[in-house]
Amino acid sequence: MELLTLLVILLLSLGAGLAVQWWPMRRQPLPSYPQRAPFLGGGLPDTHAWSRYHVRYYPMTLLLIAFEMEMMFMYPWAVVYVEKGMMAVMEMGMFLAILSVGIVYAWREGVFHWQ
Amino acid sequence: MTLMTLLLLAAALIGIGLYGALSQQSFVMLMMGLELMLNGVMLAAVAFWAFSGAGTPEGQLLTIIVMAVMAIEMAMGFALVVAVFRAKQADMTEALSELKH
Amino acid sequence: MSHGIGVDISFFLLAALAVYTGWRVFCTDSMVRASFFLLLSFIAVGAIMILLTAEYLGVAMFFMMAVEMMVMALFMVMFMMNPAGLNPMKMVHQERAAIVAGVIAFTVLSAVAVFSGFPDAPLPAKHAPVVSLGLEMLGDSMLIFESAAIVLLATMIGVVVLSSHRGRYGAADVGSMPPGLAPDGEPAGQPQNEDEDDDEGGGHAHHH
Amino acid sequence: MHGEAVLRQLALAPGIERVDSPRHASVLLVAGGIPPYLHEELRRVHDQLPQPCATLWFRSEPLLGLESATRIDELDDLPRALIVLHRELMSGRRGSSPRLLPDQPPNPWEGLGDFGQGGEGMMGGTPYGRPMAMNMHDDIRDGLTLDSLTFRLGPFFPALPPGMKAEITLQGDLIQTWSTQLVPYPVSLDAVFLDALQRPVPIAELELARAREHLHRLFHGLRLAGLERLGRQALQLANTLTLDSRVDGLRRRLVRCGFFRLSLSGRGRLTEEQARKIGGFAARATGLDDDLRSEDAHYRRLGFTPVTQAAGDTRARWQQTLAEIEQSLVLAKQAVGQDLHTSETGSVETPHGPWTDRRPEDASRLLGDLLPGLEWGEALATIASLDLAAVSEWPLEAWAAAPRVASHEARRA
Amino acid sequence: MIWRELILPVIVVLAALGIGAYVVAVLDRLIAGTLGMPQTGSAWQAPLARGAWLLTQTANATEAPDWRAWRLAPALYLALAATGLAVVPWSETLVATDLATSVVLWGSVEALATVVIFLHGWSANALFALIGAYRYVALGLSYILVSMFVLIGVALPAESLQFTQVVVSQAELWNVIRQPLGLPLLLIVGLGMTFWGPLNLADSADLAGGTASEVSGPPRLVWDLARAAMLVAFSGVAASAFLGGWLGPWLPGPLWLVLKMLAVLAMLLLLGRLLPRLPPERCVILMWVVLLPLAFVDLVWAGAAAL
Repeated sequence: MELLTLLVILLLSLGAGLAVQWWPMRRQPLPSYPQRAPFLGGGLPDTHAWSRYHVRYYPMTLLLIAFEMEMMFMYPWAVVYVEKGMMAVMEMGMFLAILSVGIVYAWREGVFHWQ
Repeated sequence: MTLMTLLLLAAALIGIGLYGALSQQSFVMLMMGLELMLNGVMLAAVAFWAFSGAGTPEGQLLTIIVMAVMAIEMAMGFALVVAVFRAKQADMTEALSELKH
Repeated sequence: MSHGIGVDISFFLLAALAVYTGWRVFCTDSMVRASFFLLLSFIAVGAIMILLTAEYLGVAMFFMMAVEMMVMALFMVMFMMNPAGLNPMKMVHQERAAIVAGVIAFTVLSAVAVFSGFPDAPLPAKHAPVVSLGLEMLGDSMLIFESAAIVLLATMIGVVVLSSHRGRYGAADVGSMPPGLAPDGEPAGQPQNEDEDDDEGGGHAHHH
Repeated sequence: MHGEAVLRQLALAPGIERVDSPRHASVLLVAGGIPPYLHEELRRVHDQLPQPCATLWFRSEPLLGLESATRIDELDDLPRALIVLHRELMSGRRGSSPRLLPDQPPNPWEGLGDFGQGGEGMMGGTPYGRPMAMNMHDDIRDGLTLDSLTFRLGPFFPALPPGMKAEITLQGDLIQTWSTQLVPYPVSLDAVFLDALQRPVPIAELELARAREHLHRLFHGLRLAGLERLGRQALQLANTLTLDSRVDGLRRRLVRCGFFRLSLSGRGRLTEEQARKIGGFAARATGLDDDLRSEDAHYRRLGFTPVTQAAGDTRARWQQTLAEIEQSLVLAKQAVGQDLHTSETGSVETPHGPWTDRRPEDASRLLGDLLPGLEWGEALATIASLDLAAVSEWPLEAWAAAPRVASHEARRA
Repeated sequence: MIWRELILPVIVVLAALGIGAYVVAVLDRLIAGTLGMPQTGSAWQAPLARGAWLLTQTANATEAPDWRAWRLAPALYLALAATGLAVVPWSETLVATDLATSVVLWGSVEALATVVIFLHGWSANALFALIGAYRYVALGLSYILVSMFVLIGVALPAESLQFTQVVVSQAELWNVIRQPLGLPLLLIVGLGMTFWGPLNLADSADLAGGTASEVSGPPRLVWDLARAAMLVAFSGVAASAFLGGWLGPWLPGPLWLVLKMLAVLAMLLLLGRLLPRLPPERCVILMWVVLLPLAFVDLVWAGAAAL
């Protein structure tokens, strides 16, 4: 039932979002080409903006993929934490300590700076 | 929704993933194929857990480990792509074999 | 495991979505669309997991895959020519063989699914998957859990070494020599022409 | 300056919102005459407003094809006129402004390729009327050579000084090359600075005018940094500046909200040579203590020594600006007590640099050396912290010859 | 049964989303007025007039956008906001989606929001929208870790990943006191999720509006609406996680939640007006080097308090 409720909410809000756009726009013609040119304060671009975009923070994203895995382990851990007490503290402490080494290393290597 | 239909779905995902992994020229697309295969594997693992594992937690743990493998594969894969691109300005699988020369 | 007709209908819709989007990944021109189709496939599979009462895994699949596919999209755009598919293209090799392999894999696996008898041991009526997972992790599978940390740490360091151009000692590929990608191959991450790195101010010199 | 004065007037007017993109606007306001060589760009911006839209021409001749547009000449009527225009557009009493440019793709492309796309192969041709981005420049920071994007920005881009146009190449969000194609419009100074060249003027008046100029610049910088409220406070302070005004409150708020520590970076550092070329407060923020005021005997009697900063980056320039405002207020207060006038004529330290035998010149060509390697936001923050435009030979009040700016205003109830 | 479990929660969530978005707009104007920005007319009418204007304005297009993604992105962002609000419990029984892992579900809403915002900027095929999208991803991928640590912190005393349990666990003492670092960190995440004020990297002024720079008319209305709705959803989550959700004397539970949500909203909108925008590089470093260790500390604190 909860999932059904979620589904209904999801579909209704998505539908509303699309309908508010579609209803007033259904008879609008496509704007003219000059209007469709990207806004550059009166200037024009040479090329399409879609390109092999140089993502300046790419090492950070790779680090995140590896570090984020730890979340998968942490959520179940949080549920049994109080029940297990000190043992949970020790194990997760060790786990996080090992991973923090990676973050500190990455920070010292300047990974979070724009490359 | 039975174990059989779930496994058929998993098989379909693995099949498509295998096609992608074998046919794509680009590294990154190749990895997408691998991911899709692992997607099928995870689904199969959860299906077994639900229908013939009697709810033992190992089934879930297996899925988590597949997910971890996926994350590691992606991270290392992309790091390699960056390294190769820096050397060869290309991301084709063929570029790897050229590195020998 | 008993469930209503609603679950069955949702399962078939989600299964269709998972396969369709999985297939679209390899036949769309836009790399961003391809990544997000794959994300949709993952989300559909995650939703099926929730239907299977693996609530944690299903929901976790959403957030893990959202992040991973976001990064995937970034790298797809970075390294693919014509990333948005403005000019249609098809970049495949050995396609026929790949199709055959895919079909064979599907057939063999489905045959296994259809013809082998798996033990029928459904979930107990009252169970708490998240709690049991947590207890398992802190109990019997503790070693797996901790070794995952080590492996992830190794990944993090590997990723930084391989991908980062400049570390605190200057260019990462000047000070360290990553292993070759092929046996006897030249080290990965080594720029072809050395003058590219001249403006780095000789990172090597600071190495102590 | 003309357009800037309009912007400042509107910033304080209620019910008017200045937007950053014509897509968000309903009314395009053109303030001041636009020279013919910029008409094409103005038409482009005009056509980028989504319909229904209208134009308002303030002391300016409407473009060909827009004869029915509203034109006004009184600064005080401006907010009212904008609001009325927006209301008429919304209620449908006023039709939309017509499109000025022909409806053609930038390049012909229909159906050249096999699939109806713009060209041959993966990267060729002009799909949808534009070529694909190509790998043009080696990367300047790390070794990955990916595509670069070249475009021309301005002269009506809200975050650049008005009138400035540049050809820019970006790789990722890093600036690879920057070449200034059109320099910004010269700025007009308060008449007291021009008087000071002819005859002694009261130091108090001169210093208040200087503080006002700096506060106006601060307004633009703060708006760009997302501190609209503090920008407005700076502007209000400038409008009501008296001998007893204090900037402590403003400075405290700026420090507390983290403007210096969080928002600004230590980038955009000028070399000594560049600083000398720009002159004025930017040079003093780089550690040079050039200031014509120290050669004036009466300033010396007030104990004047130039304030300087060492760093020479964006942060130092804003700190210098604040310090100079404070110093000006102190000098003004002391001077009025002793009723001092300037002792030197023929040269004056304007807020934009020293004016001896020549006016402070345009320095926007320096950006080509200064900006490459900076991230986009850092580059714009650097430009906002500098003061690149030349000084006009006409004072602020001479409207007729004043420069101009176009800006788009959307009015919301 | 159907009424109590399906129709009522759906109505409550959607109404809260719609009214909440309107209240965000009004509140933002009131706060701006209090801070001395010029205002005319009634703050209550202005958002409606603006909405009407956006509905009459024509929608812009670019030369070759990814049409479907471009129109879908605002609607998806709205749907994510609705999903986020669906996990918020209004009282012990009135909650739309009371999954055993609703805290994780909120985490995935955060992660998916990054995807949707990126898609919005990418699909326009325009320079500034593209830069805005990429900038936002840098932020979105950085704040997610902080947010998850903080939310795991509130799950510790509750021994559950369910928001109802999280609220119940605060019966004696609210988490905002028990884990003092948590709420400030979560508020920063909230600013990031809705790219509001200091963390407005996606739609910033130096990019002429960033991902929204090429958008006008109805799509822009939906985008703004979704942003406000996301603020509402976030405030609901923050109020449940740290301010004791529906708990409180005298008044009925849902009313308490509304009051607490208003408090969180006012706090966020005020922060948005008072702080300068951060450069993207600074943002990433701040998140990883300052806020992530702080989130660690928060977790340790929460753990110590829970034992």
